[in-house]
Amino acid sequence: MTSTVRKKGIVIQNTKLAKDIYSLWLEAPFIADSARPGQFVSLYCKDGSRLLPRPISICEINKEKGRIRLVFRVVGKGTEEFSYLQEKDTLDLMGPLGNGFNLEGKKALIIGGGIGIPPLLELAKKLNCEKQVVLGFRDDIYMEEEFEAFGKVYISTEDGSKGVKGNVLDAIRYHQLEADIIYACGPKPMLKGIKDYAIEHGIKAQLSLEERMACGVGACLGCVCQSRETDMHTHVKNKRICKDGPVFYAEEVEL
Amino acid sequence: MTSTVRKKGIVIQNTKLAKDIYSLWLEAPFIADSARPGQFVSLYCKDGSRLLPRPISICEINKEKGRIRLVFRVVGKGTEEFSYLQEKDTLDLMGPLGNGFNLEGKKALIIGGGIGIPPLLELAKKLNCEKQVVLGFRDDIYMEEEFEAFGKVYISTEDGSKGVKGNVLDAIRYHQLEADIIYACGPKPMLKGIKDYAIEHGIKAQLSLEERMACGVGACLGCVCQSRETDMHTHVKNKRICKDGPVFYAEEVEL
Amino acid sequence: MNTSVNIAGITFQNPVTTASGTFGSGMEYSDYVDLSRLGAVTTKGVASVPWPGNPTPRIAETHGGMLNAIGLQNPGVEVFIKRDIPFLRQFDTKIIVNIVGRTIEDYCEVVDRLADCDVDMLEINISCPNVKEGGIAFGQDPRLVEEITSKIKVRAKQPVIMKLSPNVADIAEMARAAQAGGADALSLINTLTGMKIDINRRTFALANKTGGLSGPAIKPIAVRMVYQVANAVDLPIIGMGGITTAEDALEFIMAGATMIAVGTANFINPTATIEVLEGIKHFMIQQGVHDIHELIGCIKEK
Amino acid sequence: MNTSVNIAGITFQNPVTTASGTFGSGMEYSDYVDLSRLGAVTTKGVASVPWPGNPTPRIAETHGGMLNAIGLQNPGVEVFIKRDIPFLRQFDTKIIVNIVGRTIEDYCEVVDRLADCDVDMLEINISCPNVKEGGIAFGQDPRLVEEITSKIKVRAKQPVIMKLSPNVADIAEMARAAQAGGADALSLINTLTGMKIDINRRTFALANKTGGLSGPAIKPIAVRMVYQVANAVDLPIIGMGGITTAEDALEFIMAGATMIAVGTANFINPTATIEVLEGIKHFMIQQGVHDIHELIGCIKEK
Ligand SMILES: Cc1cc2nc3c(=O)[nH]c(=O)nc-3n(C[C@H](O)[C@H](O)[C@H](O)COP(=O)(O)OP(=O)(O)OC[C@H]3O[C@@H](n4cnc5c(N)ncnc54)[C@H](O)[C@@H]3O)c2cc1C
Ligand SMILES: Cc1cc2nc3c(=O)[nH]c(=O)nc-3n(C[C@H](O)[C@H](O)[C@H](O)COP(=O)(O)OP(=O)(O)OC[C@H]3O[C@@H](n4cnc5c(N)ncnc54)[C@H](O)[C@@H]3O)c2cc1C
Ligand SMILES: Cc1cc2nc3c(=O)[nH]c(=O)nc-3n(C[C@H](O)[C@H](O)[C@H](O)COP(=O)(O)O)c2cc1C
Ligand SMILES: Cc1cc2nc3c(=O)[nH]c(=O)nc-3n(C[C@H](O)[C@H](O)[C@H](O)COP(=O)(O)O)c2cc1C
Ligand code: FES
Ligand code: FES
Repeated sequence: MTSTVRKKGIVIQNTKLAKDIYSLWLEAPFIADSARPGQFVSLYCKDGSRLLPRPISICEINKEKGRIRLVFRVVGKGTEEFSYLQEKDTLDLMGPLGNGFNLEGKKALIIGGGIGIPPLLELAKKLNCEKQVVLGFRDDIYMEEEFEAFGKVYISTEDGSKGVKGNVLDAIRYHQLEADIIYACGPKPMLKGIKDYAIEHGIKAQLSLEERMACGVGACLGCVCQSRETDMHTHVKNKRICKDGPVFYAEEVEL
Repeated sequence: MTSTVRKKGIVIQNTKLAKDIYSLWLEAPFIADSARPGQFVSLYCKDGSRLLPRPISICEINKEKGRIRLVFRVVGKGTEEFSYLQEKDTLDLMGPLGNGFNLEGKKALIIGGGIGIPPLLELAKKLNCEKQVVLGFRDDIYMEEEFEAFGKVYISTEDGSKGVKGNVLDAIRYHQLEADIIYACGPKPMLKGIKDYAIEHGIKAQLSLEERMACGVGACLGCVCQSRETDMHTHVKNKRICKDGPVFYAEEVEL
Repeated sequence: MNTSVNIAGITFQNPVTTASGTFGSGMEYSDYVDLSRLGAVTTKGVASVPWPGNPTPRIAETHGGMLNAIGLQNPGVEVFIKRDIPFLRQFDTKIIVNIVGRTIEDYCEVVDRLADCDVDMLEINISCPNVKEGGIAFGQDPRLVEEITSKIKVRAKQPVIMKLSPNVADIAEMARAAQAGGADALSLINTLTGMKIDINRRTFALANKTGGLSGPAIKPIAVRMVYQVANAVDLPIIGMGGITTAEDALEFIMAGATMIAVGTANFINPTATIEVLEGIKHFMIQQGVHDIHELIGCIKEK
Repeated sequence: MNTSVNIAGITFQNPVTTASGTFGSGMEYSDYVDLSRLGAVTTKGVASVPWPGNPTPRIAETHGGMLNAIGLQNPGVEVFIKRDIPFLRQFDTKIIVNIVGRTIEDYCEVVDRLADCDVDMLEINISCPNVKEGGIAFGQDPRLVEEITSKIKVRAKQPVIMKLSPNVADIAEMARAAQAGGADALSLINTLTGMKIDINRRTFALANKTGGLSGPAIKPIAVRMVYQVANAVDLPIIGMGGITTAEDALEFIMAGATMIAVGTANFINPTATIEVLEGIKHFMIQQGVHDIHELIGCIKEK
């Protein structure tokens, strides 16, 4: 039997980082125990009209205290509910789910876009090599300092209010950053750009994908992405993001 | 425009009176202002899977402080939700609804059965005549002292653990209580017994009825009871408990 | 910003009306809502004579919805004409009268009686699941839908909306039948037949055993049917089924509804109609939509 | 206390199974649930060859329910036989194989292929709303229901359950057709066709436009249909549609279901099946029910 059952976590702290962005520390030793960077959890809503669990990536893990940190953006009713959580409140969650990143390479480019940034923090912490961090924002900047502890941070903003004007690839090109491994999380167009960039430059890349989920454990086939080869489990050209991902090597998947 | 719109009340106090019985004081001046004994409010659940408002009678009114008291029994998910309410929590409610009791008579019998007891407290307080109170319980006794402030209290219990063994009518007969007006609230079989008793003894009786409700304001025709005569509004032999009641004269309705 | 819409020659100041049976004749909710702000008030189903309806319990709550088995209790068309029409005419809103019957003749009697009355449209309820005869029986057979529609159309002085039942395999077929019968507009959906069992008492929660399921729970079915009907016929559609917020209403409008009706949501929030209307306007401003017609059926085909 | 039930000669240790497509082949949930405790595992629909399913998004949440348009992605019957049957046979539970196809021949091919396999029952899905051909098209026409049932029955070596679609006007008619075709049992309901619109992007929430509505929202419809079918035919019924708790399951059993399946609830709570089973037993103890058969259809007629 797995330990990843639906269980109660306790809210340690819930703070607002930026407009609509919240940082939630939870006491959930059953998750913290075995969690790895790049994995995610399923958060359940209290309101019975919202049935499906919300997948949220793990941002930080504190194994000693049995705590995990989640950073999320309020985009709908579920995340709105989570934004109201207060110290000592409980909430149901399940995890850790998914595969997480493979820690590898000598010189890494860690690339995050928007709400794809938080999942990379624990990775930056755990990765034992030279690290460059590229963060792309639309406007509001957050978590920049937190990443600076682990490597040099380069910023891109769509409005040019900070760092390079444009997207993360513009920043990479502008700063002429080099690497033998890319770790990336963010919106699909960004990941597609990074995939092309990585292939062009012969750099290995691990990409963390997103899709609407129901079960979160690989049973419902709701969250598939197209794979280049026939998948061992599904026997079609489909992989389950919740179970076989969310992290894939760029060449495994069609974006 | 009415003042009985759906609005937020604030929990002042929520205490457990007996097994599954809770007493809830709410700050709700928009209700306290105009409420009369025998009226009720519609309480809304926070959980979006439970749509319909829960009708709960007003137990006490404090106009000065703008507060009302509700006493309810936990019988399902909605009342369970209310039992968790804590000081300072808010909850949506609408009221006052329904007609309430007509204050009349010289010597009154106030008869409550089970969770039909609390709605009679404000009546006992407001009624300006000789008052005798008969309370019927299954087992656990509650609110007895509160009624003693307004008249002599007679108890019946089904198991005979206190007062007269049996129901409220057994207590009335045992104590040979007389009256020119009866006010009663409780389960249907009790009300039916009281109706027969009142007719037999030529006593006027006001009965507070209960039915499943949707709108609570007389629009959906969900909550009707059979009336003896054709009703002025519905033009059939039906009255709406939420709007034309919940209090009816015994001879108006078929039980 | 234009929010007014036109159905069969009648202009409604905005696309928001009430779902029949959830708003009485408007009287009860006139304490909560300025009826003059609604596009129309659609009244509770009325028959040629008073109907007593079903025994209680008539209401049961379900997850995200409710069951009702009112059984079309109504005071009959005479009372309706004397009391409810004059009441509603005090307000600057259109009147849509929902009509029920046990036989085609029943329906026609009410239609005839209303011919000279000051009401704007008739909505023919051939989809009530809570009465033994009439109601839904007419709404599940395309030949009957066409027949009843054409017989009513011959006599009706006001435009006729046929209200369709969702308890069918192919809603488009029913819509086409109503169109063939000459309907001026369609409204959908009525309730889905459902049941709740009280397991402790081992009885039905409703005295009538079955009831009509309404509320947010059924919205996805309703949106799908509105979309299918909008793509099957050329008639204007009044969409309903679980509309609680402006966002819900906009789903129906984008799926192809010209007007929308707020039903069960009135019970949850007596000012729901106005909040839906305000929300639609807010959305239009935010998205730079100048005319509601830009939204109607805007995703009809990709 | 007896919780075991028998359907078409197969004995199930208890009436709880899984709804096809919500439990994979049991493998994923075997981490959460001891499969040996279930009456049966009903597996995801399997076709004669691998199916890739629909494009994403395949999932959308609705009020009290969800829409799915997986499109019957499956690895094909060969992989199923090699991998999933041996996996499930490790556990002390029965295996019900859900079968899909685009043509009657497709279904028959899978049935033939499974003839010599160690599975207990076949469940024929003629009610999937998410594929263009096959699926639901078979489930909405009584003549087709009878035809496909009888053609499958001729070849099947295991008892055959026909899984009915709720997207019909008269579920009892479909049940009678399946009975006429020789079905050994019926399961119902599959999902109701629904739609969700993303109003900000003015597109369908699902790539497939429509999807199947499941979850607590649809339970009242499912209970009603189980009740109607139980009163229309003599076949054992596997009831499903929104079952989340033991109380839900008991509604279906009292309405006439011999077994019940837990579907969408698995996504909300991976141990839902076991909690439903425990809850049923608890209810039986509390109410002094010695045999589950005392509850099956116990309110069939008042
Ligand atoms: C593996 C994975 C990791 C994620 N990690 C994070 C994270 O660390 N921080 C963060 O803010 N967000 C993250 N997301 C996105 C997050 O799951 C959604 O923003 C969230 O589910 C929205 O819920 P809602 O109720 O507020 O929105 P609603 O739109 O009301 O939700 C309705 C339904 O759609 C689903 N949904 C909506 N948006 C998304 C989306 N982008 N991806 C998947 N499902 C969605 C919801 O889960 C729900 O089932 C992640 C998504 C995935 C798949
Ligand atoms: C006019 C009136 C006054 C009432 N006053 C009180 C009071 O002062 N204290 C008190 O404890 N109870 C009172 N009740 C009963 C109270 O409304 C129900 O116990 C409560 O609604 C149960 O809600 P639930 O969610 O816990 O139960 P559930 O069974 O989960 O409720 C499901 C649905 O059934 C309805 N329902 C269930 N039981 C009843 C019932 N007995 N009467 C009407 N609707 C019901 C609920 O409102 C809800 O819509 C009153 C009822 C009426 C009609
Ligand atoms: C209590 C109640 C009474 C209803 N009465 C009628 C009626 O008289 N005539 C009719 O055509 N529809 C009637 N309906 C159906 C509604 O008009 C509407 O079609 C249905 O409830 C779906 O909309 P909703 O989910 O917004 O409520 C009634 C619905 C409810 C809940
Ligand atoms: C994601 C998903 C996939 C499904 N796949 C199948 C399937 O392959 N075959 C089938 O017969 N039913 C399938 N169904 C329908 C379920 O088995 C069940 O009939 C329906 O969901 C109603 O039950 P529920 O509300 O408990 O989920 C699927 C349902 C869901 C939600
Ligand atoms: S969410 Fe069910 S397979 Fe991924
Ligand atoms: S609850 Fe609607 S009329 Fe009384």
